[in-house]
Amino acid sequence: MKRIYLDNNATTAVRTEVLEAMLPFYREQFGNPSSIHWAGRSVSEAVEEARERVARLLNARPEEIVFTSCGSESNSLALRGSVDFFEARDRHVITTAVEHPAVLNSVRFLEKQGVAVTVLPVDGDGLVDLEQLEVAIRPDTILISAMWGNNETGTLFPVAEIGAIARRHKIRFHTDAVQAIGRVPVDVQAAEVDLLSLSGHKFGAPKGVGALYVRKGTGLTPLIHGGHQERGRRAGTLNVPGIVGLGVASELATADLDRQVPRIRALRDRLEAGILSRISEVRVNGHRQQRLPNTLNVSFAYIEGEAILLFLDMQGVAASSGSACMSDSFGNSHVIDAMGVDPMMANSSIRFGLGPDTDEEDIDFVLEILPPIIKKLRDMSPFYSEKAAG
Amino acid sequence: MKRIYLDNNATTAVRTEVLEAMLPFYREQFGNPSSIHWAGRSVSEAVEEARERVARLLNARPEEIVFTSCGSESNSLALRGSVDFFEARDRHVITTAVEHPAVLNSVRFLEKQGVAVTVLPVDGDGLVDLEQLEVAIRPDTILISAMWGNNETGTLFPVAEIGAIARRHKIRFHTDAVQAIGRVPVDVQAAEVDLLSLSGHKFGAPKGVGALYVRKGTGLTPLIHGGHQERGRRAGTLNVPGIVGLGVASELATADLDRQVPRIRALRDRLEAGILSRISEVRVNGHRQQRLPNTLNVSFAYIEGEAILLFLDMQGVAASSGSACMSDSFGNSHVIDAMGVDPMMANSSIRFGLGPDTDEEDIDFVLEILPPIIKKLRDMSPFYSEKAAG
Amino acid sequence: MYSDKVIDHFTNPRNVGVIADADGVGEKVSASCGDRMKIFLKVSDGVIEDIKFQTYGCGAAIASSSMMSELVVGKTLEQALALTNDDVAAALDGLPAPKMHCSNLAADALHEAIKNYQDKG
Amino acid sequence: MYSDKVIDHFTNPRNVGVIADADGVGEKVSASCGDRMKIFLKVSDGVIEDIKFQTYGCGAAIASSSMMSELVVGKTLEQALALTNDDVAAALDGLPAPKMHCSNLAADALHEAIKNYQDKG
Ligand SMILES: Cc1ncc(COP(=O)(O)O)c(C=O)c1O
Ligand SMILES: Cc1ncc(COP(=O)(O)O)c(C=O)c1O
Repeated sequence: MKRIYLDNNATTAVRTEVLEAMLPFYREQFGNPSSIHWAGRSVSEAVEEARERVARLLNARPEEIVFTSCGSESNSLALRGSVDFFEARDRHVITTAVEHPAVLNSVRFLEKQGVAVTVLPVDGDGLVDLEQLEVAIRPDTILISAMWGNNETGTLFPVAEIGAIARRHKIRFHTDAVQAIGRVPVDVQAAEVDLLSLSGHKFGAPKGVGALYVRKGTGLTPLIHGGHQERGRRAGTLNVPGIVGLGVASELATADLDRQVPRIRALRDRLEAGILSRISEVRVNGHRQQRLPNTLNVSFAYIEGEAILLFLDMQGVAASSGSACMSDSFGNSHVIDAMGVDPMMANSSIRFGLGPDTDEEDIDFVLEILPPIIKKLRDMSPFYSEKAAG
Repeated sequence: MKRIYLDNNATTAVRTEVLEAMLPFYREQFGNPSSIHWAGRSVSEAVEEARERVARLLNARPEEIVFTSCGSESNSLALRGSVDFFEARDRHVITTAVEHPAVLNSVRFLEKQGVAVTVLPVDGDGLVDLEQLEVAIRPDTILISAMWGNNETGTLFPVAEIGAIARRHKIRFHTDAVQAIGRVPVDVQAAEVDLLSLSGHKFGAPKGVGALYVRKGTGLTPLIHGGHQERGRRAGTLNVPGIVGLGVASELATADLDRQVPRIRALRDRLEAGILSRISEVRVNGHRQQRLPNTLNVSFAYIEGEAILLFLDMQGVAASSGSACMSDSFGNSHVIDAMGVDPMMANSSIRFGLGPDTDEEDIDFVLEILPPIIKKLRDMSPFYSEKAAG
Repeated sequence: MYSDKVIDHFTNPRNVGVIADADGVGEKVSASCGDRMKIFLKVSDGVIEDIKFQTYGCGAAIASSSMMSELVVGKTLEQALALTNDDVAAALDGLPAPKMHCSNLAADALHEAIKNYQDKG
Repeated sequence: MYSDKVIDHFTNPRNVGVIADADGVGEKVSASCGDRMKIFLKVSDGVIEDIKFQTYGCGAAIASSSMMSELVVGKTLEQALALTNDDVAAALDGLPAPKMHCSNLAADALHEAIKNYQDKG
């Protein structure tokens, strides 16, 4: 059976070039980059080269890059590290209802610790209202956290406008760009971002490495205490192979914006148009234009998402569902809920996440197998037969 | 030039078997273990197998293992996660003066947040006084954190006795076993440990993966918030290759205790005896018997450690120094200081950390080159010539 | 995640459909995840002669509906009333823990249908 | 980490030793890391004819002592007094940042020795 991987928002395969660059750092150049002897020195050079590459991807400076272990750590560090940094004063944090759980659960934790929190709602396309954002700002607001691209629907926030508002009010701005990297241009200067999270495994680097961009002058209390690594912002022996891989993936990501993304976008549009034309009572979730080019989130009335997912899986197609009780990476979709989608539609949402390996044949195969799957499940659904009956 | 790596307490090379086991998880089995489709399922099985292996190493249960990114994260999670868990009450934490900075700096941070802290002193061998520990316990003590084996001197704490005291007083006991794993038997039941930190790269697994043992029933607030991974104790997409590697390294570590450790201990003793017989005015730092079998920390009067290190490095020998201003992994030695060693002696301490690749030839080479290095530096030292003058 | 039996019953569910002139109809909705099962019975001489179901829900919900229908067809109402959700899960070689409480409703829905039949009685 | 020049001066330090009948002796101890330099001078007609040093310290401390001694031998006291710690570091093609303030004391120690010579005057 041919296997078709359409879950690139959950994770991606490590790229060949990335893995090749990493391999020497496991057994040959295995030293601790903090060591001053031969075994440490060349390793520390490789780490600094990777730091420059990640910085270049974001239009940042190398010393503004803090390596972490994943996107969730970057988000947790940005939020908690900011709140702890301002410990001496009243603190109010603004975020949105569609953030990743790493942001939302950090915020909920901080709220229990006495931090004031505003969670902005979104509209039916998953967008925040910038006027509402302005109104939410208070004298004690220390941080706005709003994501670059949504992991479930692909909706893109107007980060540059949010950044401008934050700058005007002299509030620090954090954005979770975990899904945006390699899919849309990400420039911390243009968007006036102070803190930006990214995660390697979402764009061809391995699992276990991420980064937080920290604009020069942005104070941050560490989450992980210990040695002086990362200029005191994140302790722990550096994950050298992972960091080297992140550097290479960052370079590839920039190149991909021209080379791969237009092709992927065309395939995603073909999938979307094909589903809409072949299957009735379908809803595309997320903003139709301002959206990650690789992502399609679609709901099929009367049936449940996990069941669709399982039938796709049996035919070799890996996708993701907003309703699978056991699927951590997606969870019960607070995102679709926040968009005001009818709960039954929300329960049937399927996310297709295309990647550099996706081709036309894959898309056409999905378009071939999906209509009978939907029909089979609808034929089983009490809601569908009741609706047909009148 | 032959390169001799005697800095295995700073980091170790990834073992061949470990790297081989990891490789399929970068590009073939690259799925997210949280996904329910084919790409996630086999990966999640591999993660659970690794969890069982790590649990076996510690005589723990698989569900008691939380994967982290490094030893510093494990320590930070153990300390901060415990303190946050008991947020509703007065909290007092006991630790020792010779802990790793990941513990000491976490404790200092918590102290600033209003947590009461007792840092127990150590004696000239680096051991704590158990009576002093008992006296330090207060009604509001929630945690004792005392390391298994010291990273600078190798001194082993009597963890089972500390564990028994903690248990008797119903206080949770955390131990940093980062240096102990694979070098001495580590059994969480025998030592009555509630929380135990380990770090992969110290025993043949890669950098970027660690674990925290959390005894069943030991509540912990996460440091990294987000999805439901690791039963809600640590969010973030799992570092699958790293975790698989940690599993294999854990198995090898158990086997090594019989197979490798006696040989390494004999080589360490040969190095120690050779230095003591060839060089005058030398002090071995740490307890001579209760010590990690691979570690030798030795001070050479009148000269400074980094200079010794550089001369060793030029001849291909990688070791570590307690005084190198720039060497994060070792730092200005608070450990040797805490043992009451004369500052100048403390400044000249060199740590040799032997590993499975060390052989007799390596040791004999060091014993050959070290006396002339010490002589050359002493001949340059004003302290030495003043002492010679009387 | 799912046993082979679950996959089999999910892929080829037995007894899907409606019985237009059913003797008993029952349904059950899961409070936690919204899964919904509707059961149609044909009863003769106290024996379940025919059973059909409609299910809205995940793989576990569909498989347990199908398995339940196979377990009770040809059985007396008494035997059917003795069937528990756990029996259905066991017959499927188990269900993943998070599914036990949200999708494992088939026996409850069956009992509703029997009750409906008996109430008419 | 260290430049080739630092490594060279550290490995083969010039002018190590004492001058028994020195005209001037000076020393400097780093408050931050305990590094210590002791300088011995032979002066004739206002010119540094000979210089020797003893140093307790790290690679940077030893290399900067050695480099300083090379820079000032044969120079006038005036020229030697104009030499700064930064000049020594620059002549070594730079020193790592954390070393600049703890081990880069050679010019200071030299000035102490000159002062000692002049005080004897
Ligand atoms: C005793 C001890 N604890 C904790 C750590 C921190 O481990 P890591 O560098 O993996 O964060 C180390 C290593 O430096 C150590 O030796
Ligand atoms: C938008 C977003 N933020 C954060 C994360 C967390 O990243 P990681 O799984 O690497 O911790 C993810 C991925 O799940 C994501 O999609």
